[in-house]
Amino acid sequence: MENVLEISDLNVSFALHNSEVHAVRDLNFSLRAGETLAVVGESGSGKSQSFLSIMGLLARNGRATGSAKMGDVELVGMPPRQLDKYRGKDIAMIFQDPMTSLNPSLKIKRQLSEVLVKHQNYDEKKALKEAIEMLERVGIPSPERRANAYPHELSGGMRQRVMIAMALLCRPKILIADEPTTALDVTVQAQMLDLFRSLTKDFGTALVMITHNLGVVAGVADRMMVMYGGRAVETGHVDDLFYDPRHPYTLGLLSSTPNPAERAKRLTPIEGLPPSLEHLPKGCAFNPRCKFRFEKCFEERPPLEPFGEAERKKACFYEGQLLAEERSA
Amino acid sequence: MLRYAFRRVLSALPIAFIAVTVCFFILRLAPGGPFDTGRPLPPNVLANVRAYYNLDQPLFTQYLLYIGGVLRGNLGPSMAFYDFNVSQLLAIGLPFTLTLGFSAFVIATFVGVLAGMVSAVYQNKWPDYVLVLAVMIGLVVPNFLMGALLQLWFGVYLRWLPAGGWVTGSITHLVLPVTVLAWPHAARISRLMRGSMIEVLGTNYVRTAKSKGLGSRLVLARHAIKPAMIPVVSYLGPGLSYLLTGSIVVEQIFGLPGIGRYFISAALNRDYGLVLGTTLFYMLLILVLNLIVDLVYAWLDPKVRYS
Amino acid sequence: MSAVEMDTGIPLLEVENLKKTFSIATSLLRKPLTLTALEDINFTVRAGETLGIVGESGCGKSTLGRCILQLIEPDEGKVLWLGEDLTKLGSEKMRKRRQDLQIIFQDPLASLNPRMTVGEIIADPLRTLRPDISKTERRARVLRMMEAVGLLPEMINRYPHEFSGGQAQRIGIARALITEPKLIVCDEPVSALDVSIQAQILNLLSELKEEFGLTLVFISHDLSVVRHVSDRILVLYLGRIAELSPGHELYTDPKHPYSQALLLAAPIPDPKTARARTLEGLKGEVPSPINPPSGCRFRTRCPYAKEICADQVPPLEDIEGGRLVACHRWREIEAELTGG
Amino acid sequence: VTLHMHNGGEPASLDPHKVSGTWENRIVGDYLEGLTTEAANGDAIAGAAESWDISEDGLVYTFHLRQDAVWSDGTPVTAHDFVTAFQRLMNPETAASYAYLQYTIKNAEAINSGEIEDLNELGAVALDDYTLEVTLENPAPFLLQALTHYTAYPVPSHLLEEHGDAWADTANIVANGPYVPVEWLPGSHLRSVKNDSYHDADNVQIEEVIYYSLDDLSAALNRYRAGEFDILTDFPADQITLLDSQHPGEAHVAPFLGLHYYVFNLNNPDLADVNVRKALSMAINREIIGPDIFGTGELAAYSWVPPGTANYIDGAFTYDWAETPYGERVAEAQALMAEAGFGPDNPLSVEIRYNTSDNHQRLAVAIAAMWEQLGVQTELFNSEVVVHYDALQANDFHSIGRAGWVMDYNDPINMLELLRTGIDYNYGRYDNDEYNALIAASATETDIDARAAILAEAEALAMEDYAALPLAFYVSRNVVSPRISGFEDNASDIHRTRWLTKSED
Amino acid sequence: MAGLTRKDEVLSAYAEKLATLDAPKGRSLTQDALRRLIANKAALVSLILFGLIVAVAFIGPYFVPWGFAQVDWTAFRSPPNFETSHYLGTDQNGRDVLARLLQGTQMSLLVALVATLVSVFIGVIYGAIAGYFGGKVDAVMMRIVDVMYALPYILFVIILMVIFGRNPLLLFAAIGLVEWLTMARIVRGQTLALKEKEFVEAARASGAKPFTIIIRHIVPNLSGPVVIYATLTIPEIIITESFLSFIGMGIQEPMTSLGTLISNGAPVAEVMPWLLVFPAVVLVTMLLCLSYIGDGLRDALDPKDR
Ligand SMILES: Nc1ncnc2c1ncn2[C@@H]1O[C@H](COP(=O)(O)OP(=O)(O)OP(=O)(O)O)[C@@H](O)[C@H]1O
Ligand SMILES: Nc1ncnc2c1ncn2[C@@H]1O[C@H](COP(=O)(O)OP(=O)(O)OP(=O)(O)O)[C@@H](O)[C@H]1O
Ligand SMILES: [Mg+2]
Ligand SMILES: [Mg+2]
Repeated sequence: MENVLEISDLNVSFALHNSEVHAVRDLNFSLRAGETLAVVGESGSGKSQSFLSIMGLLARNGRATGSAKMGDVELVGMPPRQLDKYRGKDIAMIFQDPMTSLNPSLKIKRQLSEVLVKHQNYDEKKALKEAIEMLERVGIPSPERRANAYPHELSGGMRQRVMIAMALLCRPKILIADEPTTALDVTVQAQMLDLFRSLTKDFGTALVMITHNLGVVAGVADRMMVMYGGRAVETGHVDDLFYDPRHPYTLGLLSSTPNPAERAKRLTPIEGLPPSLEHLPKGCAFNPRCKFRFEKCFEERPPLEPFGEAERKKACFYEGQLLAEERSA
Repeated sequence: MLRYAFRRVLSALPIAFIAVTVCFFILRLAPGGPFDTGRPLPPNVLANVRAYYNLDQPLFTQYLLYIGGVLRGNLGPSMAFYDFNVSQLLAIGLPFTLTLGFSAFVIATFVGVLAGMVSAVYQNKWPDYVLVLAVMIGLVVPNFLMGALLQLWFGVYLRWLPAGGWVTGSITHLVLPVTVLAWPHAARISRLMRGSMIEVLGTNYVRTAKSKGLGSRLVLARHAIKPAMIPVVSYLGPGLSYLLTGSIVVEQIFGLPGIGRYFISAALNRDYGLVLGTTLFYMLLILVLNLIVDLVYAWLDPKVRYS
Repeated sequence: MSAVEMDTGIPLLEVENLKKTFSIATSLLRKPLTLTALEDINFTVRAGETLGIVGESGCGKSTLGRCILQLIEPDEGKVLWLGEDLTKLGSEKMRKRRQDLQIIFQDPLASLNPRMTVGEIIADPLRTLRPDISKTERRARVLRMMEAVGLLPEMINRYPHEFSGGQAQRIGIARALITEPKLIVCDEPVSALDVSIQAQILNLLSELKEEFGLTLVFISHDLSVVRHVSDRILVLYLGRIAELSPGHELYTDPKHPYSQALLLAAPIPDPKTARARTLEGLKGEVPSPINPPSGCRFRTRCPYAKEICADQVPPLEDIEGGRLVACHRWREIEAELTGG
Repeated sequence: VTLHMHNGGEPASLDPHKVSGTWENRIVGDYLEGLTTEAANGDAIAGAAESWDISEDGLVYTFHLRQDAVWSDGTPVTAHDFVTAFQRLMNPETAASYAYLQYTIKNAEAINSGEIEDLNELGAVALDDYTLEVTLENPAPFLLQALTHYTAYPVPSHLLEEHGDAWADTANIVANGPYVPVEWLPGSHLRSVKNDSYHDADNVQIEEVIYYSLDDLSAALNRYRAGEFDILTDFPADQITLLDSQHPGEAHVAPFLGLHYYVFNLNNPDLADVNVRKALSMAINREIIGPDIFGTGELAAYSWVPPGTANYIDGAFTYDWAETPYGERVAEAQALMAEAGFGPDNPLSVEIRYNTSDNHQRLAVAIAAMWEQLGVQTELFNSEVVVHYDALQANDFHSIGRAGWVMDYNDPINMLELLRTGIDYNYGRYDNDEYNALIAASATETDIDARAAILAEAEALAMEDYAALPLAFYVSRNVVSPRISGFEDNASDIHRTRWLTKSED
Repeated sequence: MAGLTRKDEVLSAYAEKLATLDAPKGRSLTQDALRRLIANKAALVSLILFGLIVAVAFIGPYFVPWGFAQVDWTAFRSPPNFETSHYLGTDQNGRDVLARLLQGTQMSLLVALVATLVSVFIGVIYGAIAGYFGGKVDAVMMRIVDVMYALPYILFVIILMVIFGRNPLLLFAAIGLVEWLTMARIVRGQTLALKEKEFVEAARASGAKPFTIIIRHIVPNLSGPVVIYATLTIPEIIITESFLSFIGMGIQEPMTSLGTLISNGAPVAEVMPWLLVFPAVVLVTMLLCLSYIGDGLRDALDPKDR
């Protein structure tokens, strides 16, 4: 399948009063139509900012360099006026924080229908009808009534579903969902995931799912990208990463996940603190917390390189099968 | 909400009553009386005059007489204008004041909101600086000076516009006074608007709107204005009442027959009846405007609900 | 282990007949409607115990948390803290209790004052509740706390908006922990955290619990997390208790149909199992709390609903093993399930 | 032809018994005509009365009214209208604030203060429809002049009966003068149109007068310059140079019967010493007040009674040091101060209290600076006019108070009364029995010259006593467009519209 | 995690360790704001210009040959003249315009400072209390404001004068006392929205008293509108002062203020332009500077904005 999005050497940095935070470094990946890419990683590793930068939505003090091609269109550095032709239509985003991401002073229906009016040239009535249908699809009860509500009248979960509905209205080619289900209870979450799945299947939408919930990843994703300290440290098929993680951080994530099916007395978090983006350690950013580190890790930064087959990449000098090794240890 | 509005209107009456009462007694605290002028009256004449206006009665009787009159819809006589009573004076001036005030209000609000918005979008870039300058001139140049300069320039030197006076229905007579009146108001609005707009532009929901590719104009017009107007609106109520009543300088310079001048000159002349009448009128005006502002609030910020 | 002590633990917090309604004006012209957010809530939390609360979004979890802390006033009912009714306490006395009662808010960013640095935010409860602590010591504690929740000391001077969602959440956790409270209401404390930090925080909480008998009311959507931390779990549905059960039993043997549905839908962090699972999500709409269904509130979505469910509110029935279920038909359902 | 006249303040009323300002006089005097009226030069000439006889003792005046005179509604103007008017003026219930101006009429004061209740006791009686007899308390050589004042105007008794006080509403009003008010928009203007039934209507050229009320003099001047006004009745003094250069000959500055003066609070022990008062007076350089401080050339005042006052001796009094060079005067004043015991170690401190106005302020500032040469420490204290005169009348001020007096009628007594004991206007509480006796004596003296001599004696007495501190005489300030002719400068600054003509171009 | 409660020794040790480490020093909002204010070009220029005006106003009089009350009997209404060292001319009383301008600027700066502080202080506290407590408290407090609005403020000033006498400082305070109303309304409006925010709830949860919440949590978040509105109040105060002086209730001659100088100069703008132009330029520059500084300050106090 064709690549709908091609990211190369994406960097995002923020100016602080006397320094600079490099939030995303040298990000490279591609996204195919109909595919679901899960992005996981520690919080603050630059997941949200990578995609915000593609959408041209960085905070005032942020700056993005590199390239993000949607087909032939270069998104990075594109002036907002041009970007508006694509945003919302071809590439849409569901934001992390549904509480503040909806306009408190506009009715839901208005916030939904305007996308259609703008991008599909629908008239207000038709747009509204479509919007209400979409609300229904995301499982909002009595959508006509809800469409007339203001955001604060909805519960967190409903707001999140409204956000999802909003992003889906134009059937975008690329959908970036930043933790779309955190505010939902599992039954609704399951519905949403269903929705996402059918979306990728039916419309060939490429989905980027940023999440911390490995259960969700396991449920919907085809491929997965793990980020740490602003960089991608491992990518590959979900199964490969779940069953054969090759980066110690990925391993750490998997082993610290609680499982609903069993109750461990104690979870095993990764030791140590996440790195400061302002002062990344020399060499591999993960080295202070790594169980598998050796000298080289302190001197050189491991590049994200393909290994094995099946499109896997990792950024680690250690070559072993980590999961197996840990179990045996 | 209708019930709410109704309740507010009802509650306005006792408040207006309190205001008038306070005003009544404060007035008498101030030294000087309505007939102390440059040419003091002989005592027997003064006594006649005071008796004529019941000023020789005990203060409390005077108060009761006044309140009684007000309840019967009679705001009493003016002590400076014998041929008109207070109600007549207010009624005659009101149409002019309203025309002037509302024109200024509409124009100033429009210009101010627009300027503030543009300033915010171009925050700390040259359009911002230039707009701030253009708008602030109206505020930092005292209005009496602005009025005099405009009058001189457009009325005397260029003779484009009348230098003063009032001809009902004539737009040209309105231009200069409205400009003088509206400019500072626009300045204030634009300052408030700029500040709140900057804040709104940084919110997540504006980011959401941008992510929908709406284009900056639509983002501003539909998503940013309403929430950004909230702090501005709390200024609009007092602002409009200023415009309606604070037009003394403009009225004086341009010789307009509005009621703005009563608000200060009556107090200075100790024209008790007129001061009380204007206070009562102003009070009701403020209460109504505040009610409107509060209702507009509810529209701008749906979280604010009245019950 | 601690479970034994827990059973003997004194009731730290008792909630009796709690009811909370909100009045919401739907239109400027109509009479405001009444939304019943919580009704008939009864439970106790013993010292050192963790009570998990789950339920769909909007079912009143956060409201319950706020009521416990007297951040909003319940309409009816009591909240007893060590036998003392907090709802009757004067504001001055209540303020003293606040040192023992803390809350981690659901919305991490909104709960942080945008004009304060992280250091000030975390130090704030100390400043108000422990004015005796010196400035340097306060700072030391703040830094210590930041380390404990995985924030770097160098972040102490940053403002909330400079943090990612997860980082913001940790700030909130640090703020709640710094006064060393006895009870913390955790409203989705880890929803925005990556699993490794989440694990760290959960471990921190359970260590505090073990060492100092910290008691938690733990609200979350994430069933695996809830299972991990909770001793007992309260399942809420539309403002009413559906089931209250020790954690283990709920997961292995859910009685209430809603609990069952929840467990079925819980995502499993294993791609193969996840794919293999065909999700039979719940059907139907979540009813509005403004106009809840009569009788059993779950009946509109319940596959087992019968007439009785529409007529009568099911009582919270004590079935043995410290379990409470509010369902008319739980026995029949159990029979059906084991039978079929 | 429409005359656009800037008229200053807003008229309080059109009722002659209720008004008190010059701006009202301009309107009222254009629509009502008294027994006598003002000529273009301000002199009293026959008005509603065609002629009059004066009794020997000067106490009884018999006026013969015009038989053809009618109100603008056609009703004849009769002697009863005048009687009604005088009675109404004096009736305490009318509360006419200027009633005292006609107290010369027999029993007027007693009626006005309620001592006599029967209004018919008043010394104004209609002998028949067209003959009016006015009896006086004392001989008053200024009576014909005083009758031009609006307090002596007739009122239409038929309307008064019908409408009461509302007779003067523009809807009801009638005129016996050259113009009838037809429209009044408070805050903007009042419009009068020519009264065709006026007896001299044939000679009245201007058909419509608009009196604009506009307090702001600069704005008024601007509107004049914009061609919107034909006459300004006042202008900001500082603008005189501008007017002279851009509108040469249009500004009319003329002496005017009024005095700017300071009063000494004689209850202040420091000022009780006449030497101090003299020193303070001498140290003022009056020659710069008009040209430099006010800028409109007000005449320096070395006497109490303005020059040009009728029924008086011209130049009756002038300080003997008036011609002394200023430097010497200051030296002399310093010596006087020293004599009085004030010096660098014991400086005199005074406070000049004045009512707020640019000119008063500048004058106070300048005088403070002049007194500095005497080692006097001066504080300035200004307050709004209401508070100011309230304090002065109550003698509630520290040492020096600013005041001004514009004569109500052209006679020295009007000025000299101000220093009599027992009068509220005697702000400084000057109290000299000899002076009081002289004033009383003047009232019964029927011979004009003898009376003048008595009054001059009184003036000299008070001035040498330094009872108060005259500063400068008023000037009138008008600006008259070249299109207007017939405008004559006069000491009473009254210019009736009927004398004016306007050329249309 | 043991350190969590074994407080003292562990914590002191930790604090020491931190001291050696380069853990950042506490950064206060004010310091930070100042730094950012200076980074703003317009604000910086305005700050310098404004500082210059202030400095000249207060130091200048020592270098001017004429006193502000001194009359030069030889030069009435003189245009700027270097020979007589009336660099900006003289007024109708022969007083040096430069000297008066400096004195007037001082006075206006003082008025602006005192009255603005008074009005901001009262307005913010009053508005925040009304907004925070809401309900009946709010209704009563705002109705009081309404009543105050309606009463002619001139009366207040007159009565304050009667009570306190004529003292310039009290006069300024009196102006402040009548100018706080709109500030209170704006603050109250903002507070109504702010108090619903979760961080306020968080503060309550940590036991803060209402007043602490208002001071520590609400007021800082009001800084934007407050700063903006304060810069809007200043011109109003200066004009009110000149009006009061004009009607005799303000500053007494021979002292003066910028507003008074301008209102005296305005009518003679064509004949003696120097009487208007110089004070007007100073006032306008000063106020414009203040509004740019205000904007800069607003931006600087907004942590989100850098
Ligand atoms: N406006 C900003 N100024 C400075 N730093 C910022 C800004 N916005 C984000 N950052 C920093 O950029 C880094 C990346 O943030 P990002 O939001 O992408 O994290 P994330 O991976 O999405 O985390 P989470 O899972 O918690 O949402 C964080 O360390 C954050 O502190
Ligand atoms: N202040 C309020 N005014 C009106 N209704 C409210 C208010 N707060 C909460 N509600 C309503 O009460 C119900 C319970 O809300 P609550 O926030 O407790 O839900 P929740 O269980 O925490 O949901 P979520 O999981 O989405 O956070 C919801 O329907 C909500 O809309
Ligand atoms: Mg994120
Ligand atoms: Mg919640």
